[in-house]
Amino acid sequence: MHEWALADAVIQTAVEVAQRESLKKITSIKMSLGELQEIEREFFDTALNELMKTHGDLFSKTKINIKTIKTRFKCRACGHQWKLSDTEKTLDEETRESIHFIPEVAHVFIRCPKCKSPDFDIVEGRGIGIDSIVGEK
Amino acid sequence: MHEWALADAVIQTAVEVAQRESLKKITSIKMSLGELQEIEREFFDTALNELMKTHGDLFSKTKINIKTIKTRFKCRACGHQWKLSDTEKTLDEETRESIHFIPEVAHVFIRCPKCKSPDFDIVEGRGIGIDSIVGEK
Amino acid sequence: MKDPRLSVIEKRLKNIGKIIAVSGGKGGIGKSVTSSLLSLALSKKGYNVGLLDLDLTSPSDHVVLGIKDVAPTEKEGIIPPTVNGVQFMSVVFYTNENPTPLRGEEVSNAIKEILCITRWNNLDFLIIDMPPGIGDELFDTIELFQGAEFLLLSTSSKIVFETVKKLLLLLQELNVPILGIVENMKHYDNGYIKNMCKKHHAPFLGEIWFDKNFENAVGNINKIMDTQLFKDIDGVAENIV
Amino acid sequence: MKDPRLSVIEKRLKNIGKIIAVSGGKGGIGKSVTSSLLSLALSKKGYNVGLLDLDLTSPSDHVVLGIKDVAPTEKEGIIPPTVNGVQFMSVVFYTNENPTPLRGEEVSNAIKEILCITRWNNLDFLIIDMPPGIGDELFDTIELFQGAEFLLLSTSSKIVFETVKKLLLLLQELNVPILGIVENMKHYDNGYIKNMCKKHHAPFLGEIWFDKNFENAVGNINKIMDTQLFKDIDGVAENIV
Ligand SMILES: Nc1ncnc2c1ncn2[C@@H]1O[C@H](COP(=O)(O)OP(=O)(O)O)[C@@H](O)[C@H]1O
Ligand SMILES: Nc1ncnc2c1ncn2[C@@H]1O[C@H](COP(=O)(O)OP(=O)(O)O)[C@@H](O)[C@H]1O
Ligand SMILES: [Mg+2]
Ligand SMILES: [Mg+2]
Ligand SMILES: [Mg+2]
Ligand SMILES: [Mg+2]
Ligand code: NI
Ligand code: NI
Ligand SMILES: [Zn+2]
Ligand SMILES: [Zn+2]
Repeated sequence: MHEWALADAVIQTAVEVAQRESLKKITSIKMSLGELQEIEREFFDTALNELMKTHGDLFSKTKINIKTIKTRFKCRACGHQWKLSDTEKTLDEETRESIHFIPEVAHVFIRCPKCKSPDFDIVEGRGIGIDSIVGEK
Repeated sequence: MHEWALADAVIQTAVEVAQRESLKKITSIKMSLGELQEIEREFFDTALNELMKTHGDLFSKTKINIKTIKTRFKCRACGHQWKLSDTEKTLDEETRESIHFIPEVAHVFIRCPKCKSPDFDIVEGRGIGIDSIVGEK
Repeated sequence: MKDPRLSVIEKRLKNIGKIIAVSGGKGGIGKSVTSSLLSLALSKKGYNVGLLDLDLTSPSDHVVLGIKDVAPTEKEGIIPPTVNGVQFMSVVFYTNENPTPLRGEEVSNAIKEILCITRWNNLDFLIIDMPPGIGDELFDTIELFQGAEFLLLSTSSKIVFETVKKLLLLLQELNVPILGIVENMKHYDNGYIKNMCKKHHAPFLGEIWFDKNFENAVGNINKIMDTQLFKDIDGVAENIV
Repeated sequence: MKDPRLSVIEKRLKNIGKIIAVSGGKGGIGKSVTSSLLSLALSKKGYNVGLLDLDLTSPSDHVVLGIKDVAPTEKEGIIPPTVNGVQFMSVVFYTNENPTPLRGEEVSNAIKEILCITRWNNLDFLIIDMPPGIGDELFDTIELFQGAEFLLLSTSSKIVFETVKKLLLLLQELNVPILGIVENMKHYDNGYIKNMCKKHHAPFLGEIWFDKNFENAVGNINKIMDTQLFKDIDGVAENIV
């Protein structure tokens, strides 16, 4: 349910774009959700819809396009690259919940499958990214 | 004259590539030098040539291609981007010498021209980069 | 494209009166003890107080205050628990006391996430316990907590003040509001920090004596409030409100 | 493509016997004082010793040892000056005591540059003075100084040891060599750190009492060598050689 706060961030960003570019309507938001954060789509979508209603007509014809990005890690110690699904089985429910709130907590619980280092980059698929926000004047 | 240590790093990298890929000759090294570090080309070239001689035939027909990259900064506080030449006049000889040794020292002496923050990224043109090393078996 | 989290951070902080970043650039000068006890002291005076432990790789406030068996609740974000009258947020709720190895870039990312999702009560004061160093957390605090005022700690040692001074000079250069300097862990009165405050035009906010009995009170609120250390910090609180 | 600097770092360190990273995860536990005095103590015993201040945003070793008016010489890289028998390298030679604000990524870059260009003498020991935190410098030290052994400091305080413990657990998990733990700034003898060493299977390397006279000796080698603190650290040195 903390998905609401994240949806709020997206809508707030769109509102700022509208103000800066003097847009009357936001017609499209293209965004991506990183697999690592395991955002509940149902809660997230509901939150987006509720939040859009609080801005008059601005979002009355907004198309939101959300794609999911698989998570890729790269070890800084040995260079090995891997996917979340390669390490996922070792994570229990509570750990996944912690990563859900703060994805960087991954460094506490995930290790490079090759050299066991916690010193890796989350190359992609971390959290929320906005690809484009388009509107009309 | 500390250029020698940097040239050493380049040659050493080429030697490693040769070993890993079982190359008999290194035919080409393409690299770039960031403007920020102000590497003396004369010292650097001499060092490269001297160092190459210490590896038998490995570098007997190496073509080295060096391009210089202008330095670009981007402020993390306000987003402003600028070039080294925009701030350069404010740097005295001693400061430039310090940056020559450790380019990150730029954060001590350079500020964002727009918002005065030291919190900027050196987007490109920091120091030595290797673009490609090619050889034959 | 802009990080969407940055667009809501201001909104999340808008019901907060004064934000105080307890800092000093240096470690081991009592930032965590002071942040924790200052929050308590302000809360006892009747203010609504929040405490944010921003030392993500070595959070300590929960150890100082003996906070355990509580967790944030999830509601349109997360609502930090209120313990002993202080609303408390720390990464420790998600790391479970495990080592938390994070490079600066990840620290910075985690801070933005925390600020994006945390819903503070209406607060008179938010106390931020800063990590040592002049790096990611300092920049993020200056850039994300607009208007935060810095309370710097120093001990009476030259080695320590040399580092504190660097932070002070930097904050002054950047026109960041400086509440003042508190001298901590005093073993003797040599006037050094008071003089340095004059020299560098920074308010002297008070002094906290080294309290050898404090260690026995760590983790126990009732014992803490009986210590000389708490009384000294209460004196600092008086200078702030 | 690979960072070319990484290819020569091993070569630059190859004439060094033992590398000791003085650490603890926590600030203010005496890493800089211990690193500095340990270097001196080992040098007095006749060893060739180097000291590298890796706390780039708050370097302190030059303050402890009173090092000024010296600089590295430039010769096929840079050769750190030898002061009081110890070859000494610090970013302070290039920052001139100015505040040095660096995010972790830049710290990491600067460390690689320093290691790439610094030409050490043939050393029996290189002592690395680590910054606090479990971040960039720790990872870089583990990855770049292959074989470095960690000497962890802690005070007798639970707040401090909770952080030291996290670093200890992480190093043990990563199979990084641990020289042992030194208890510093002792005000009393409560056996806490000795017990923790047993519990966590780490060698106890010795103890250093809180020396209220040390502050007066800061920056003056002759005075330093007369302090109880130096004698205590000399005892630690005996346990290392
Ligand atoms: N005034 C004081 N009297 C006694 N001990 C103190 C005092 N201030 C801090 N300490 C102790 O010093 C150590 C470091 O304090 P801490 O708050 O963790 O510092 P920091 O957060 O700056 O690293 C802890 O063991 C703490 O209990
Ligand atoms: N055994 C000791 N006795 C007295 N003062 C000490 C002792 N060890 C450290 N100090 C003092 O404690 C402060 C912090 O020490 P420092 O070496 O800078 O810690 P760190 O490098 O871990 O941050 C300094 O003022 C130093 O002089
Ligand atoms: Mg969930
Ligand atoms: Mg030059
Ligand atoms: Mg602390
Ligand atoms: Mg130190
Ligand atoms: Ni949630
Ligand atoms: Ni040079
Ligand atoms: Zn790895
Ligand atoms: Zn700027």
